[in-house]
Amino acid sequence: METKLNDRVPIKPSRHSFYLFLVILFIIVFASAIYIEADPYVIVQNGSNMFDLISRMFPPDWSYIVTTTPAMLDTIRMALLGTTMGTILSIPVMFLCARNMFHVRWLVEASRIGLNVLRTIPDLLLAAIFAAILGYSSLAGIVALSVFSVGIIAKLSFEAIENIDDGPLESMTAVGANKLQWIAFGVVPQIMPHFVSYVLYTFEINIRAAAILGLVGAGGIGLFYNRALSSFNYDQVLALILYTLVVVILIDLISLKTREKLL
Amino acid sequence: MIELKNVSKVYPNGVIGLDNINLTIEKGEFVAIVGLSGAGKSTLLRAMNRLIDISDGDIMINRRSITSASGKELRMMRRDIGMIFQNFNLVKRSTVLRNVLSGRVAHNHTFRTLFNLFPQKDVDLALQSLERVNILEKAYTRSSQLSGGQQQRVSIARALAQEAKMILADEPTASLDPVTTKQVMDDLKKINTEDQVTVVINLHFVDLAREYATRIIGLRDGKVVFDGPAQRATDEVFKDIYGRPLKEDELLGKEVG
Amino acid sequence: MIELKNVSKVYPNGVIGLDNINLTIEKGEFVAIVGLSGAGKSTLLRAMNRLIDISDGDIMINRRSITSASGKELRMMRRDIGMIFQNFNLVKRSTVLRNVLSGRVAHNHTFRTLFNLFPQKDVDLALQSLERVNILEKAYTRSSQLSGGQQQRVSIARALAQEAKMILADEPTASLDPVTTKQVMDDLKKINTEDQVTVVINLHFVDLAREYATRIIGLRDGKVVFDGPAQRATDEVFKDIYGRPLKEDELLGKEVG
Amino acid sequence: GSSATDSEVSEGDAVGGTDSEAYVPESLMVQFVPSQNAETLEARAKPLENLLSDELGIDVEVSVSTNYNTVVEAMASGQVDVGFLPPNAYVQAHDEYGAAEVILQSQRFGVNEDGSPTDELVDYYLSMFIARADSDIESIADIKGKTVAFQDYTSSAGYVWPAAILLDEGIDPLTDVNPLILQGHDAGVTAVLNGEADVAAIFQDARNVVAGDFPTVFEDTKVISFTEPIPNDTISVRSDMDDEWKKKIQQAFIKIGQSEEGLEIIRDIYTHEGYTESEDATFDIVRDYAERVQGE
Amino acid sequence: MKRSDLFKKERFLRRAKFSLLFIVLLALYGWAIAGIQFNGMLDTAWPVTKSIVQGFLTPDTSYIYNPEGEDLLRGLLETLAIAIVGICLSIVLAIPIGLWAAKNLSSTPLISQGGKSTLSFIRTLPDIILALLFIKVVGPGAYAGMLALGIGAIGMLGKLYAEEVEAMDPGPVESIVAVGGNKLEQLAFGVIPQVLPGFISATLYRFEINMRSAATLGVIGAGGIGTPLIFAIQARNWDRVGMIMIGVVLVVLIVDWCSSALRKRVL
Ligand SMILES: Nc1ncnc2c1ncn2[C@@H]1O[C@H](COP(=O)(O)OP(=O)(O)OP(=O)(O)O)[C@@H](O)[C@H]1O
Ligand SMILES: Nc1ncnc2c1ncn2[C@@H]1O[C@H](COP(=O)(O)OP(=O)(O)OP(=O)(O)O)[C@@H](O)[C@H]1O
Ligand SMILES: [Mg+2]
Ligand SMILES: [Mg+2]
Repeated sequence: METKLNDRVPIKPSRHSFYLFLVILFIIVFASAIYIEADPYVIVQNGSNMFDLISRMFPPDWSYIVTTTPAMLDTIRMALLGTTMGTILSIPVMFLCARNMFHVRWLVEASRIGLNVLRTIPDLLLAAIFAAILGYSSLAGIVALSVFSVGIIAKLSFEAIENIDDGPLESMTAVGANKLQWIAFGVVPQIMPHFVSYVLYTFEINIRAAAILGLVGAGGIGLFYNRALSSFNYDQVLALILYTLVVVILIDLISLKTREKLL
Repeated sequence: MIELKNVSKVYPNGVIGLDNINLTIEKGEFVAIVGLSGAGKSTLLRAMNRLIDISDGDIMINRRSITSASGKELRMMRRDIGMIFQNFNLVKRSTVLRNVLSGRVAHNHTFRTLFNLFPQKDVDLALQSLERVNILEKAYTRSSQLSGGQQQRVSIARALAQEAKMILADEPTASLDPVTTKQVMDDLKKINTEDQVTVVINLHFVDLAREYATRIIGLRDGKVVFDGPAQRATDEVFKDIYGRPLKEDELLGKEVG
Repeated sequence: MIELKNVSKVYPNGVIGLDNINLTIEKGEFVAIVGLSGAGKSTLLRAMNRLIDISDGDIMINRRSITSASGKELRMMRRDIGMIFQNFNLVKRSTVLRNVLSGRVAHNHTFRTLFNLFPQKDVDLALQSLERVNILEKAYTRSSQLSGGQQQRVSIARALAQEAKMILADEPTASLDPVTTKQVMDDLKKINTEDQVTVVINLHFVDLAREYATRIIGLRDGKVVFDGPAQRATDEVFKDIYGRPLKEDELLGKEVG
Repeated sequence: GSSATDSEVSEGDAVGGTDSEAYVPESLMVQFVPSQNAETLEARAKPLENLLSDELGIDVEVSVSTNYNTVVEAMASGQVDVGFLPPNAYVQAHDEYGAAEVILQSQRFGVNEDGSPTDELVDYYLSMFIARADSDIESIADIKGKTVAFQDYTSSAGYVWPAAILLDEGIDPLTDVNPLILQGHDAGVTAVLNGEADVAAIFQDARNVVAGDFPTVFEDTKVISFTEPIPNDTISVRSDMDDEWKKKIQQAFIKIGQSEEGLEIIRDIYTHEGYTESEDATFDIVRDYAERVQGE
Repeated sequence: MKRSDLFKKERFLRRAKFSLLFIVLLALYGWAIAGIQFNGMLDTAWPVTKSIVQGFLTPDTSYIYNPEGEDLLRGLLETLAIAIVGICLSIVLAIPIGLWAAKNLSSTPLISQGGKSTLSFIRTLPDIILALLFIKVVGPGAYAGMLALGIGAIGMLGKLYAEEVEAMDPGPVESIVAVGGNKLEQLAFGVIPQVLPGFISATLYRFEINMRSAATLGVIGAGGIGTPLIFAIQARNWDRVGMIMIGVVLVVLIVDWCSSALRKRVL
């Protein structure tokens, strides 16, 4: 009886290529580690050096929070506008980049390459361009943040779109919906939670990416980070880190509560 | 009228879903498709409104080939074909009402639908459809919070709200209790006879098939093994549709148990 | 033995799923639960192995309260309760075999299961279970590539492979053809009588319930409205279980129609 | 002689040494931060590595960083033995951490009014205020009430020295002018060119940096005033460095600056023209200025 | 009657909520926009844009290869190595923290909140602080850069992982619960197979960012292509900037194509 059962069991598909893949991956990683001379033992040996710096951060210089509050408000303001613009711009981009939305091969690939290039532009270069065009001002900062945001939101969202359940899409196809309706009814509800959290995440990054704002002279807390660092006042740095953390968590909390109440 | 000419479907993994099917279904017919699980019933239905592209052959809806249609033409053809899915295909995160209203999109301006500005008449229609399947009170509930049968009823309501000229129903009553089943089948029969809507339905219940259908098509391994009026589908015929595998299966069962 | 004492379940959105249920199901019984869609059948089943936490009351499995169990104890209780889900709950991206093997995890060392090192005996058991439901040939297919009925059969095979002392089946045959349905029900009956496995099954088919069950429980709006041996479940009784709502519904239907 | 040194080294290391014991390097870690007043730069470490290890006879590893916090911190934990530090960072590292001790300063040519180099080797540089050529600002006094592009407050050339000039004229750099804090001296020049700032405080002559983008920058802008000399970047060693090795390193750098081949390399890549010995007292002026500007 | 009442009440409630939100948002944006200064397009716009574009059109091809080393190819190779080891470090640490932070895997929201806060804190740490910490331990260079990158990435990866888990279908996990599987088994059989595609794309995304985190690494002199890029930008050496960016984009595209080809074939 046993043999008979085994006779009928379909042939198990070979996993060789998968194992080969794993081995190659491991070799690549290992070789890279050797190439950059990553020796775990060094960390064990010198790990305590870290605490020199950490101990210099304590106690945080709370008074710095007061000093930096206007800059923090500026940062929030610019991050808000930059994220908003980026969000709006990223919407068409993300649908163009997702392989399961428009089945026009060249358009999808071209959009993806475009998005890739956009995301490769370093902050410094963005700053150089926008400062030259719009001046060393908050506007340049906002525009730079928008471009930066498009890269993040569009990329994460189109990946989310590619992973959605296609059942609802099928039903929209079956009722004869056109592309926009198909997206609005089949895709949007499914990616909405993702999208919202990516937007919030980008907002958070934009608050932290204050450095970009500093580069275009738009002020913000980036300036204060640099100042505290370059005068080696690590207690001020810690105060700023904690301040940013609180602001970010607060914003998260507020938006969570609004979403819960409204949706 | 639905015509299938030499239709075959081979899935990318090599499984043969449909094997050279030739069929003509006239307007106003009530056709039941029966067959073992895995016989290709869903594949056949999904081929008819081109949710899957067939590998070979041609399918004509009202003398226009849906196989070669595209763009607006294809959309308009599909608008007139309602579909009830075996696995419901609801947007779980949306409310019941929005799921039903999504059946109306092709009847409205894109702009209105995007901003959820459906005309009152459509909203009424959607609510009526929900009432027909007895879940009006769940209109504003999230679809994920429904019981299995309730979800199935939402997907039926969506197809009803579509006011299509043709309905393809994939086991629409699988998760329903007898009372609701009867009601749904009566409803389908009513729109079939009163509005001359063609109904093609996959059914597992021989009784229901006999009771409601005017014509029964038997599938086995992707091939049509019976096609005739309901009266001619005797117990013998069903035995034939299900029969051969039945014996095999029983054999298998014995062997293992 | 399963005992429910004053069990109630209120969903977070306010819907009352179960309303003060008292039941005792003895070892070796074959109980069919019938009721309208939305009556609370799935809720009841899911409460029994504590997939949902009840709002009130207590549930005892073999005299131990599952309501207050936790950790290893709870896991061991669940290991002995097989469950067939209404919506299958398969991992679509995994192969059929892996889905079935997942029914064996609690019988094996965590370590082995994590690295997919199931003992040959478990693999054999899984393959046998697949054969029992006639889809052995799909063992290495991705579950997403199965037809509706095939998916349902995988979820049945998983429960069979679990070798539980008790099986809770939520409409296990909804998407199956009559042949396979009979086979699955026969199988359940067999393990029920031969191995004294208690079976609690949600069923929409009155015939099946009468044919296989030793006891029938009727639910309406989360309350038990009938509880007795299958012979006593006359047509009258079923009318009562489904009946009243039918009339109400029809009334509503008229108003709108 | 070199083998004797080697054995000393291993001995010293084997004992493990207390903090007071002098550090004798087995291999030298050098971190290089570009000069504040560099106009063009190459992020290349290998050439310096080769030159130094030829001179010193031990392995030398050079890394390049643009952030001097990393150099100071690495020196403080003994991860870097020799660091190129700008004056203000050196003072911080020396005074607050005791992490660095200056041994050398880099030398460069002075700069003419038109931005071209003089042929005099100096170990200092200047900072200056520029304005648009057509602006009516002629002297420091005219800057009052105008928008001034500064670098951040810790920058010697971009803030401290210029601010001191303003203070000398009785102008408070924070309240009597409208400060615009920028990152990069090139940004200062651009801000003047596009009219966003009336005046910019930049090193002499940062206009060369943007000359590629704005070929007419020297005609379009004018210099209002120069500051006093600012000491050039230091080459510092970690403070527990063995005295003998300090000397060795000092000599090695000086020799490189004097040899023809070495000079060519350090000129092309790091825009250095040579190295000269230096001592901590040279930087008192930095402390002095910091106090003046902060004290107000 | 009953039907339209239901509908009207629902609609009224929604409209009221949305108008309130609208007013609040209006105020918020009003405040934000009030802070913008706009000076019009500037004279410098054209020359700068022109020279940047020109630099990109005539990239500094001599930088591609230099026999002494310290060229584009070796810079990219080192960046790639840093990114690869960095991402492995992040994966190993981010998966447990990500699962910890997922709401639907923890018994009380308090537990997952702990994970979320941890991730949030890691994200708040500026790259430069992480870099300083590791430079003190392992000295400047690629190793420190890898560690800073790897640890810094946990914040983002863990968050993306947690979100992926939160969005999955609870059904399969339920089925493992029902057979008596413990937490690990629930993960292995119910969670991981479902979230694997999401995890992979999040990881690849972060890998790309690692490749591009030229700025982070460049500032601290961690090797790779970052330092030359920063120097080139600071010196406004646009043809070099153009060359480096072309190199980075190409590597990223190649990695992208390889990984999607492999994913299709292997998984
Ligand atoms: N997660 C949930 N949240 C809120 N309400 C729920 C949830 N699940 C089920 N309900 C509601 O509880 C009631 C009972 O549902 P249950 O799934 O037990 O019905 P059922 O008897 O199994 O029906 P069916 O035969 O349709 O599967 C229904 O009204 C349903 O809408
Ligand atoms: N996406 C797919 N990829 C590969 N094979 C598929 C796919 N969908 C279905 N199949 C296979 O095609 C065959 C026919 O499937 P189909 O869904 O048409 O069956 P069915 O008659 O609807 O069965 P059921 O009654 O169980 O729903 C089955 O063997 C199935 O495994
Ligand atoms: Mg089917
Ligand atoms: Mg149910």
